[in-house]
Amino acid sequence: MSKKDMRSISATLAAATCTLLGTGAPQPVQAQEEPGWDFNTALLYYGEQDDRIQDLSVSVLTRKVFVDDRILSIGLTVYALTGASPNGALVQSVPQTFTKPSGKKTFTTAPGELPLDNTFRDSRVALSLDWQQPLGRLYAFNVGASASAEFDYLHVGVNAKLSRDFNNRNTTLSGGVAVAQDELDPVGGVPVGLTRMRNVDERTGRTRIESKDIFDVIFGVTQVVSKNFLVQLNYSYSDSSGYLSDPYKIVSVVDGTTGDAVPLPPADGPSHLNFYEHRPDSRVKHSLYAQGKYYMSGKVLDASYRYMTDDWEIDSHTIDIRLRWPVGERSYFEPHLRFYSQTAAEFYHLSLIDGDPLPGYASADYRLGDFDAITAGLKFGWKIGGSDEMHVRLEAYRQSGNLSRSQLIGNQADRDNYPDLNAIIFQFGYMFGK
Amino acid sequence: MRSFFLVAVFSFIGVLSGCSSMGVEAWERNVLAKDEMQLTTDAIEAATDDHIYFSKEASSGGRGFGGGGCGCN
Amino acid sequence: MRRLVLFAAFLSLFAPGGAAVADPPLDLPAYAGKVVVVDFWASWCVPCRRSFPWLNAMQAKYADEGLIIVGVNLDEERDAAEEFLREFPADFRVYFDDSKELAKEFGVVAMPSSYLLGRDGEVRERHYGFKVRQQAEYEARIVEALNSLE
Amino acid sequence: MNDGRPERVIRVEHRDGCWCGQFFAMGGPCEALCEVDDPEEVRQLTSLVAAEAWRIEDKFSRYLPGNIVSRINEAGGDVVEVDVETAQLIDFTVTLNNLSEGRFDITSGVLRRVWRFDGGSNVPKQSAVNEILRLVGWGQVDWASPIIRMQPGMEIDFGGVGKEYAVDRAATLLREATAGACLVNFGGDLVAIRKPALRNAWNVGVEAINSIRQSDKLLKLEVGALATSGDARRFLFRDGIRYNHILDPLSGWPVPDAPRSITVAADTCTQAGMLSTLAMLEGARAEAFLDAQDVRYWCNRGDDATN
Repeated sequence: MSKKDMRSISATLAAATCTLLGTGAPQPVQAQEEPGWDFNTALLYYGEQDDRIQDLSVSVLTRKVFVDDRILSIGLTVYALTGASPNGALVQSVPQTFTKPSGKKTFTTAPGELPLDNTFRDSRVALSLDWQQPLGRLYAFNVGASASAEFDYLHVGVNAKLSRDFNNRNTTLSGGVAVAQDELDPVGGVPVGLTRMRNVDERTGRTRIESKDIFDVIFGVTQVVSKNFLVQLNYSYSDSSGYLSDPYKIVSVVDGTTGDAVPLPPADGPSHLNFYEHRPDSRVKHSLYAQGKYYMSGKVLDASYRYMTDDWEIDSHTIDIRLRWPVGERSYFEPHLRFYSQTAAEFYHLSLIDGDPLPGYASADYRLGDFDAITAGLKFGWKIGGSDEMHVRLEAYRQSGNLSRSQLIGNQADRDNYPDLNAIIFQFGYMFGK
Repeated sequence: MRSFFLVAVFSFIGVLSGCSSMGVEAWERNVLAKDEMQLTTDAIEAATDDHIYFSKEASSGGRGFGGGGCGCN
Repeated sequence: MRRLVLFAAFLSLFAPGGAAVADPPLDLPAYAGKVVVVDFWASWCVPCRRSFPWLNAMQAKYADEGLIIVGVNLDEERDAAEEFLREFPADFRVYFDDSKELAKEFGVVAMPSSYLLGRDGEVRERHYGFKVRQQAEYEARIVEALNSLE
Repeated sequence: MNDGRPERVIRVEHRDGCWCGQFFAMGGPCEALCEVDDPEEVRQLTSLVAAEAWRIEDKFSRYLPGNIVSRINEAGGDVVEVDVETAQLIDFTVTLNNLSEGRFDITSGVLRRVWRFDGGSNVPKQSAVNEILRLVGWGQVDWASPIIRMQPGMEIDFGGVGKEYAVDRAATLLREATAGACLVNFGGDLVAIRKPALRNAWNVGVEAINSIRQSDKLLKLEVGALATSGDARRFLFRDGIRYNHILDPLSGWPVPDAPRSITVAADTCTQAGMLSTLAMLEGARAEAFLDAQDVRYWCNRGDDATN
């Protein structure tokens, strides 16, 4: 049957039905599908070289659109984490022994190796809820809540955001606030900052639980520039207060001339002198974030830049570029490049010098140092069925620290105290039910 | 390097201040309505990346509100 | 079978979605004395999908009382509009405003934008967007317009 | 007149915020949901619906001796004069026969003598199909309303249209009897009369498996009708081939690549039912056929693996 003949059937049928029933339908049919839930799911592997952190996670984000664009989103992610992380101590030419965070055992790092704390074996569950709805014609509003739990960490937060369209919907201004409270309950308790690493079974100077409060404010402008160009600019302010240190990190204390760690008399505990790190109990961050999306005959360029500065004297720049390149009607490639650069926190010390007066704050955490990072990746996505989509993404991440000679004392210059961090990210995603 | 970024940011603000003369008509939004032209195209990927970099770097957020957690590794 | 073909040829004049035929110009003043809803829409606009079944129902319900609904399409590509019409058939007149002249004349600022013209041809109401939960209110405005004499 | 069939009683219960009258007709449970506060009134409205359903069942069921269908089928080649309603139904099926180029045929019921769709592997021999096919074909029937004459051994069967017709007839009665919003549902073929006031629309579940997920779609039906053709449970399976129960009267064999079921939304239940039946007969082109009809539909192709 040709297409034209097919089309005439419903009209003929309507006429025949009208004759049969002696009447037509008083009203035409009105049936709509109740929108169902749509799902965005992903499996992610993050793995660092040299037996450092390995992280496997599964995420499900489900969304339901209710009548008139009111949207409920629920997200759940489960992480499984294993591996080791640098504890902050320096590489030495002799074996180094450390007390484990539990305070019940010690472990020893071989000469020439970066001391790693390998007690990480953690799982994390994160849950988020978000409700979004238009208010009248020009306003939109959303409220959300988030919570995550690890065996030694609990986070709860709420947020709200309001936006308004101006200028024939070409400009959108938005503002939001978020508050969160985090609670730490580390293995073996929370150490007091800048005190000597304890011996096994030594219980003094520890509290059990610490917490921090985070308050965020964000203002944003989104502007439609042209039919295929959209930009967004956000300013955000973040204020954290409370316990901001990492209870598992330490700083080596070294000889002012040789730069070698100061040995301690034999005991069931650390072989060298180390202090628990100590960070200020407040941090105020400001960031500016700009993002542009540009459409050019099917391809979409997504570029963003973020500048962050804080009162710990960390400044950072992030550039993120993605180019979505369609291949045929139903698939696309998306190369991704990200560049990151940060300066060190004012209290970042590779080591502390024995005999010098103690600074107010100190941390040797590599994440507070001066480093650059680059991510390069490729994503391939393809449509299945009507609007379902699958994608795979493979990325490589490299972090390289910048230590100047002037920061190194004596023998420190001969050792790699800030080795590169190399990681790969693999993600498989499946979106369905849209 | 930094001065370059600052110039970029300020020129961006300059562009935005000309907002009222920019934009498109209501019927010219077919491209802007596409999924791939939304500011966040894949919410899970965005959240995942935010969490990875939050755990490995000293900066976080900027795009919106982050997820939190200790990121202690 | 010939009977069917003849019948089909006759009916195709009334078949919905027969947009391939040259589009006659839209002459709004010619509808003087009627209540006209001019509804601007585009295929990529999500609330437009919701509005079509309702517009169909309104056209069927109030046609006898003098309601004319004109769906003015503002797509850049006719194919996209026709695909939309296959999925959401319109039981009212669809006009393709290729030059966007009509949209500019009405000052369309949102999608969809709907204008209710009274029997005197004047714009009585403007609605931007389409909310399922405000259907009753939209309908009440149409009824008011139908009941008003001038 | 209770000859082993379910008792003809009406039950009224309160369900999902409105009163629902239930009864049994046409081989399945039927119901009328009414947005009327008074259960007694709902009982009366349901009686109206049920009476019409039972009347049509008695008149057009091919199992009942003495009714018009039996008289036609047992005429043995003689002429039978039919009443106006039967004549209109026959005329209607003739239109469908034309529209489907012979594939919708009320004389095709005899094919069931060789095809038994019980999920087993009883695929008949071609010779048996050929034998029975001699008794199929509207072209062999002399029909000049209101006179009908068939070859001996041929049978007509209104099973393909009777239920949808009954739903529409009942809906017409109900629409006149009450100003409230009602939904008439005969085993999934249904008509919504007016938009409910308490909620935005009637919630109707549709079995739809278009993608790899198996889930029921929930539809919001304000007014109008839905009808479903096909039944995922009725099939034969042999030598790796699944035979669905939609038979093509031209070949005597099941239509290849037909969906398991199709639900169509239309202004009347009869239109919806006929469009879904005609689409089934299109087999692999069912969706293309429905796309060309400008109707909303939900096609269940399921998973064609064994069971």
